[in-house]
Amino acid sequence: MPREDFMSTASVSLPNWINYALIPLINLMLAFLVSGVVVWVIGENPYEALKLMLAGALGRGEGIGFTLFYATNFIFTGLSVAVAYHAGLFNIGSEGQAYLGGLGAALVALSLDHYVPWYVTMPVAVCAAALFGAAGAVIPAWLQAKRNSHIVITTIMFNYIISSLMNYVLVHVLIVPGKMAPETRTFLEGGQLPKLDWLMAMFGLKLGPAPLNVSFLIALVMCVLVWVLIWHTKLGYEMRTLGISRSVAAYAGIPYVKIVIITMLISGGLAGMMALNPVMGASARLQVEFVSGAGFVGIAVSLMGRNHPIGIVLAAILFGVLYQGGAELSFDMPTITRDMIMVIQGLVILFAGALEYMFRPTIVRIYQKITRA
Amino acid sequence: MDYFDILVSILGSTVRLSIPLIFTALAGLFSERAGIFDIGLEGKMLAAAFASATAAYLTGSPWIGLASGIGVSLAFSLVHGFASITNRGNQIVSGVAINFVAAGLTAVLGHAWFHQGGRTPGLPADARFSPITLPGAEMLRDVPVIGPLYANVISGNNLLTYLAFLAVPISWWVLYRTRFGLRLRAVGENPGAVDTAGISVIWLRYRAVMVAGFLCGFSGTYLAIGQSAAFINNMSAGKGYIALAALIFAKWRPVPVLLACLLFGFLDALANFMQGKSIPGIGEVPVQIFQALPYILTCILLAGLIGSANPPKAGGVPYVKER
Amino acid sequence: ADVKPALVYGTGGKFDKSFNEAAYAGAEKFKAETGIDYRDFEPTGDTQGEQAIRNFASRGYNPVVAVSFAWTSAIEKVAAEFPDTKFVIVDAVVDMPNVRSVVYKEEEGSYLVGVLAGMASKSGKVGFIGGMDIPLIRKFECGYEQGARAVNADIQVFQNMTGTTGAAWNDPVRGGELTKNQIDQGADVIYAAAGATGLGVLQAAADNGKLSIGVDSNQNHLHPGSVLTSMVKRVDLAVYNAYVDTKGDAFTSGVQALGVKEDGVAYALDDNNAKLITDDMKAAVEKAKADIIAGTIKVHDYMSDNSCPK
Amino acid sequence: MNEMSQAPAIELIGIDKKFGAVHANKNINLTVAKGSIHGIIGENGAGKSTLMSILYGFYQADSGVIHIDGKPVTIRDSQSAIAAGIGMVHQHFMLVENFTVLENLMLGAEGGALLGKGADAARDALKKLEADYELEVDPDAVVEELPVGLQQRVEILKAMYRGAEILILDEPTGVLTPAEADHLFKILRVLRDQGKTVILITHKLREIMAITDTVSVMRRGEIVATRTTSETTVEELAELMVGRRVLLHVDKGDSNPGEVFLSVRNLTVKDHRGVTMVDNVSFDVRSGEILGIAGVAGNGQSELLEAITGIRKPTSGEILFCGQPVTGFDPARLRGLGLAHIPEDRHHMGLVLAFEEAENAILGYHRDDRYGNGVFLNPDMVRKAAVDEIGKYDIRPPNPRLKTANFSGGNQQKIVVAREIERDPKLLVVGQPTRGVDIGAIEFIHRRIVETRDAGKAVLLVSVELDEIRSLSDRVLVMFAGKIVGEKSPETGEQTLGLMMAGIAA
Ligand SMILES: Nc1ncnc2c1ncn2[C@@H]1O[C@H](COP(=O)(O)OP(=O)(O)OP(=O)(O)O)[C@@H](O)[C@H]1O
Ligand SMILES: Nc1ncnc2c1ncn2[C@@H]1O[C@H](COP(=O)(O)OP(=O)(O)OP(=O)(O)O)[C@@H](O)[C@H]1O
Ligand SMILES: [Mg+2]
Ligand SMILES: [Mg+2]
Repeated sequence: MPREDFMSTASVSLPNWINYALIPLINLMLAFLVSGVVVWVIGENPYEALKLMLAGALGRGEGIGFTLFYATNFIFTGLSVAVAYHAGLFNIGSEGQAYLGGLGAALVALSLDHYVPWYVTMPVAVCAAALFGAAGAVIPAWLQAKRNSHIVITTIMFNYIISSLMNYVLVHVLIVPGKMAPETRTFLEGGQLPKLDWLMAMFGLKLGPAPLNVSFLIALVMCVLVWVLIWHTKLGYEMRTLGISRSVAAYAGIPYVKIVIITMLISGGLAGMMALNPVMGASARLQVEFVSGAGFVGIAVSLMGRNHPIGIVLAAILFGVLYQGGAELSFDMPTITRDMIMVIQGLVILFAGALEYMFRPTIVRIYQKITRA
Repeated sequence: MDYFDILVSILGSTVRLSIPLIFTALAGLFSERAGIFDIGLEGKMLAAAFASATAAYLTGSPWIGLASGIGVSLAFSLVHGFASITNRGNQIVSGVAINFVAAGLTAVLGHAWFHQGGRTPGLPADARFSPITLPGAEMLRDVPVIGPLYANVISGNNLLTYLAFLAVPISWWVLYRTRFGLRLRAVGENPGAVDTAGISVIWLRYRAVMVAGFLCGFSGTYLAIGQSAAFINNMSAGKGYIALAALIFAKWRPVPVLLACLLFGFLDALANFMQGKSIPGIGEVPVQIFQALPYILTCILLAGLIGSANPPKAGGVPYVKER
Repeated sequence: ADVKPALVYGTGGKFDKSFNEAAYAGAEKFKAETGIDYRDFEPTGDTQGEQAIRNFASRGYNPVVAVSFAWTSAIEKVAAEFPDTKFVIVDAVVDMPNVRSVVYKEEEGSYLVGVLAGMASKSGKVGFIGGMDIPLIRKFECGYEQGARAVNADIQVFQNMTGTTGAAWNDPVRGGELTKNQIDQGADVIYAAAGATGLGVLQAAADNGKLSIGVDSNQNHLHPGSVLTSMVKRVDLAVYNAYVDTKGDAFTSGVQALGVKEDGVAYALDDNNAKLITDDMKAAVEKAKADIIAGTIKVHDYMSDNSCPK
Repeated sequence: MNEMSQAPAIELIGIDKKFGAVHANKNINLTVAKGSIHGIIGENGAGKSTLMSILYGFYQADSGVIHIDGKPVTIRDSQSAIAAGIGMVHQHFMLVENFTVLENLMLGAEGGALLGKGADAARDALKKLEADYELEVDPDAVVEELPVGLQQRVEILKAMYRGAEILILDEPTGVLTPAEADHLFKILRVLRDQGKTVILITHKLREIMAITDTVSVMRRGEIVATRTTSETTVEELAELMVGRRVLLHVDKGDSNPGEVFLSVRNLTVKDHRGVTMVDNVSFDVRSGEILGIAGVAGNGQSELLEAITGIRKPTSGEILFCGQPVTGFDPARLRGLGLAHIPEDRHHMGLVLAFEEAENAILGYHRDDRYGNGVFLNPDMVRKAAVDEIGKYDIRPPNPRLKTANFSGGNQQKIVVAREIERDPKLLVVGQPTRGVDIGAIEFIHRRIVETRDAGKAVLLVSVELDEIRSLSDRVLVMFAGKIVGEKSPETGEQTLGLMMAGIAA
């Protein structure tokens, strides 16, 4: 591709369906194509692998349940990344914030599960998870707002700091004496979020042991709230303005420090809520490293979903398919471990994020040819 | 065991643990000084570790291992270059992507090829860079103070260790005493100035990114076939980020980079040593504190509490002449 | 009866030359003897274990053997979902009618290698490097310390744990560094009970001309002449027995605690370390073994009271 | 003289360049004789910089041919331009700010892979150049610590050091005081007399008349005329530039100053480096008057405006708004009190180009209840409000949902002006109201500003265009090096004001 093309086409605007559907789709397909090559290199049939994966993720009620369970995680972290992104902040710390959120959820569950039913515990746990998640973001936010420290670096640093902290708390404080694994006791029913059997039953499917639970609905509610926040509130307007230009925001009297901190608190809070799903929904206890990369998947989800809640839900489901399908695939094709998901995830981030404009000039030229004709 | 022996032991450990940081932070130095942020150091190091261990295992030669490590790391840095220089993508996103691909790919390939849970098979001694005993180390060992220091800290390391320490003055010299270095520093500050001086910004930045890949090749190789005798899943374990922290700590200058890496290596060594021991008056210090310390220090630095860290001005911004 | 054997490893990977490889050997032995094939799965992370166990159960595999305490809660859950399937868990106890729990008296085996270490040490200092800091690993250490002290009351025992999370099983670099530390402090025999991290321990000991002690599988061959012995834990037996018992309709649930007496734990002696074990040492360790079997030596189990007598 | 030396130094044939939808250069033909100074004038955005950047290899023409000394050359990049003997001083300096003068000089002309020898050579060459052209500058000074005038010197030295036979200067005097500009012109004459060719881009017709031998006028990407300087007049050039007769005068009645709306007392402002940009400044603006602040760009006007509008915190001093102390108030609060602000740079401050027009129409006023209740923002209400302004200000195209980036510069400026004036403020603070705006829009905007005054508001106007200041203001303050150096009436001669702007007379 000649360099000149790149420049002269950059200012041409394209219709939404190309920008928000076609280009992401092409990028996604490319990511899958390269992943297919990897599968082929290790001596397996990519087509078979894809079939196994899709069947595993979408074939049965249980598979769909798992897919949506994973998607729930990614919706939360995707929203977390997206909210920050709208204000021009790149939050790589959703991973740590979610981890800390787990502590909030667990503390609530541990202290209430003896006394009250789940629906009393839940709202308190939602708040606690969000609060703890926000707490994980507050120092990077403050450093960015007041000291102008690069938030990308500080949030990465905080992933490690929080990980050490949680490690300490689990190993020395919350562990059940005599147990091997550093994890809390199992929550009683009052500290568990009920599964969504009824939802699956509505579609004639059986959830089985899949851990899809009420937090999926909380995630969807958060999507709506984020949409309202970003496009229908004055705060959202200020965030978006700041996200595009700090100097314009200063001119418009939008307080930088306040917006950065509020945005990061919201972002951290959303990440923290992610913990509800695995901690109170699935395993009913707080475990070491339970986030296991969902925070980072949030980056890919947010990029794929173009920072819009609808896009994020779709991208989260896509990654849910990858996670669940990948687990099934690695069971049936033992040479392909679940790490394959990480490869695909990386490629999606690469093509949909860093190389998002690679095909744009070509598409612009084709588009111009078609519209002229 | 007296305090001096403890110190010698910790210093020896410090040196060994700092080496990957030094190579990696220098890699970051070249890339970021040229205006290309490199979060992907971690991934490149990991990929290089896998490649070097695999090649050394297959050929039995540490040199072929090193060459493969460098080659694979270079390939990853070219991807980063293609995304962030040619396509002007977001450099952070590209780096994050590279970390994922490297972590996933090494595990998938390692598992598929060797069936050892993602590990590569252990390497025999002559497929690795083994410790070199410097002349006189044994003789001097009993000389007070300098003897143990020479024998246990300075001597007895592998070739890559000495290369890492050599790489620091070389980097300094390249950066401040050569044409390439002058241009590289310029392009990270004001690519327009470089462009109008008749120098290709793109090619210059590609070269910087390739130097970064080259150096990450060394750090990965050190991890897999210097320090240990195999590749292990995710063996870089965040060292790329620590190196990045060290780079910031050093304010993007070569000699301070060395000091920062040694500091972080020392913290790591101290954490190993202190584990399970108690300090008089304080009691047992949780290892987690030591583990978190480099990150906490970096945040404190970034908060401007110990001087300000100004990254290269054009860092992270793709060079665009025409809108 | 019908047997459709399945095996889920710990997260270290099948060929870890240690714990998981022992389990693999057991399954292979069953296959070689009966010609009945088995399916196995290597989870690379904690979340995968449960799914794999459930997958096996739901596809009619029986028995499903899960080695590693990491799958305790997974077995608890899945065994309840599939009451007709037999499950075996190694290294942990799950009290359910269709689960057999196999645990080992690691303190006894560790005692034996401790005796050897105490005698082999010239400096009077020996080391222990554990993986994840959990009671199970402290149990290894405690037995080892008792054995070493039995032959040398003044012996100094250094101990380090690699970490507090699952990653500690897979960190040979840190293992090597900790070994180097202990060597610098004067240790000349180092016992690793740390999964794949132990590979780094053995490597570092070999690089520095010191002795090491392997764990779980017989690791003597990894660095011949440098590995003093290995504390062999017969995970292979747990797997093998589970399959044979199911085949012969003799599967029993409940706890099986395998010690020296049951040949569940032992020290390894082969060509690779024959030169390192003197006749004196051999006599002493065989005596200790006989005493343990006879009950004249009672090795304290750390997990019985979470403490180790000094 | 033989045939060859008669060949023109530069010949551009059919140069054409598009930036996306913007046709920056349209089939340009231009010939510049060797050993002459050629001027290029034209309005903002006419394509002057683009054309010169093409000659310098910074941009690539879409089509066209370049001849140097009669021979066709292919200028692929700046390197081939330098090789062809072309040097350029860019409108925005191309210096590495944390490098020394010497390092900047050497960049791209290092004289070998190692720096040692080249550095010595450069130091010697610098000495010689300084002596030849009176261009003293400390080779070891760090560029960012030099004043702009000296930074420009470094740029010129860079070109000379590379052996430029053709020197292009893009608006070099915008950052200079008249005295510094005169010194520059002296150097340019020396260069010409040595047989070098100079191309000078400027907006200032006076400079064209003073120094050039020939001049070309650009308009909307085309060269509309080329003249011998001695045979043309300022009036003709101005008319050529904008395509019709220019009204150098704004119709306005006498001012009717009332009570003091804005009072600035001993205001001092430092920038982020701690350099004092506004130095103990005091003045009042009354209702019903336009106070103009004249000055060369970079003398503290921007910082003054930012302090008054709350964007920047002053270091000391006091600001009173209708008698109420408002020092350190944030912009939102000041807006609430009735202060409107048309910023100097609409892209840097006034507009979010990625937003819809309607969203920009409420920027800064978005918390107003008119646009939604409480915390919410109602897009319908926002658009309705925008449609009103679009009609009143004839903003084209009249589509409130169009992305602001897709409006032309003049219309973008109208969006800002409409937003600020239509809020019915007490005080209107205006910076560079007509930068990059065509003459029609200029008249429109000027009329609105005068109407605002006539409605009894106070207006504070900052502009670097002396003509604009003189035709709009009722009183003129001149700013130099952060200080107010004097107050004059707008009828004061250009000469006098110019000297004050240079800090020479008061
Ligand atoms: N890099 C670029 N990318 C896209 N468009 C550009 C670029 N540079 C200039 N333009 C556009 O090209 C046109 C001509 O710009 P140019 O800078 O050449 O004008 P100019 O005559 O130098 O104006 P000024 O007097 O303001 O410097 C303008 O419409 C401008 O917006
Ligand atoms: N930076 C830009 N990005 C996108 N489109 C642009 C840009 N600059 C100009 N355009 C498009 O090019 C068209 C012409 O713009 P330009 O600024 O040259 O107009 P103009 O003729 O100078 O008008 P005006 O006199 O109002 O400034 C505009 O309508 C706009 O859509
Ligand atoms: Mg220009
Ligand atoms: Mg215009």
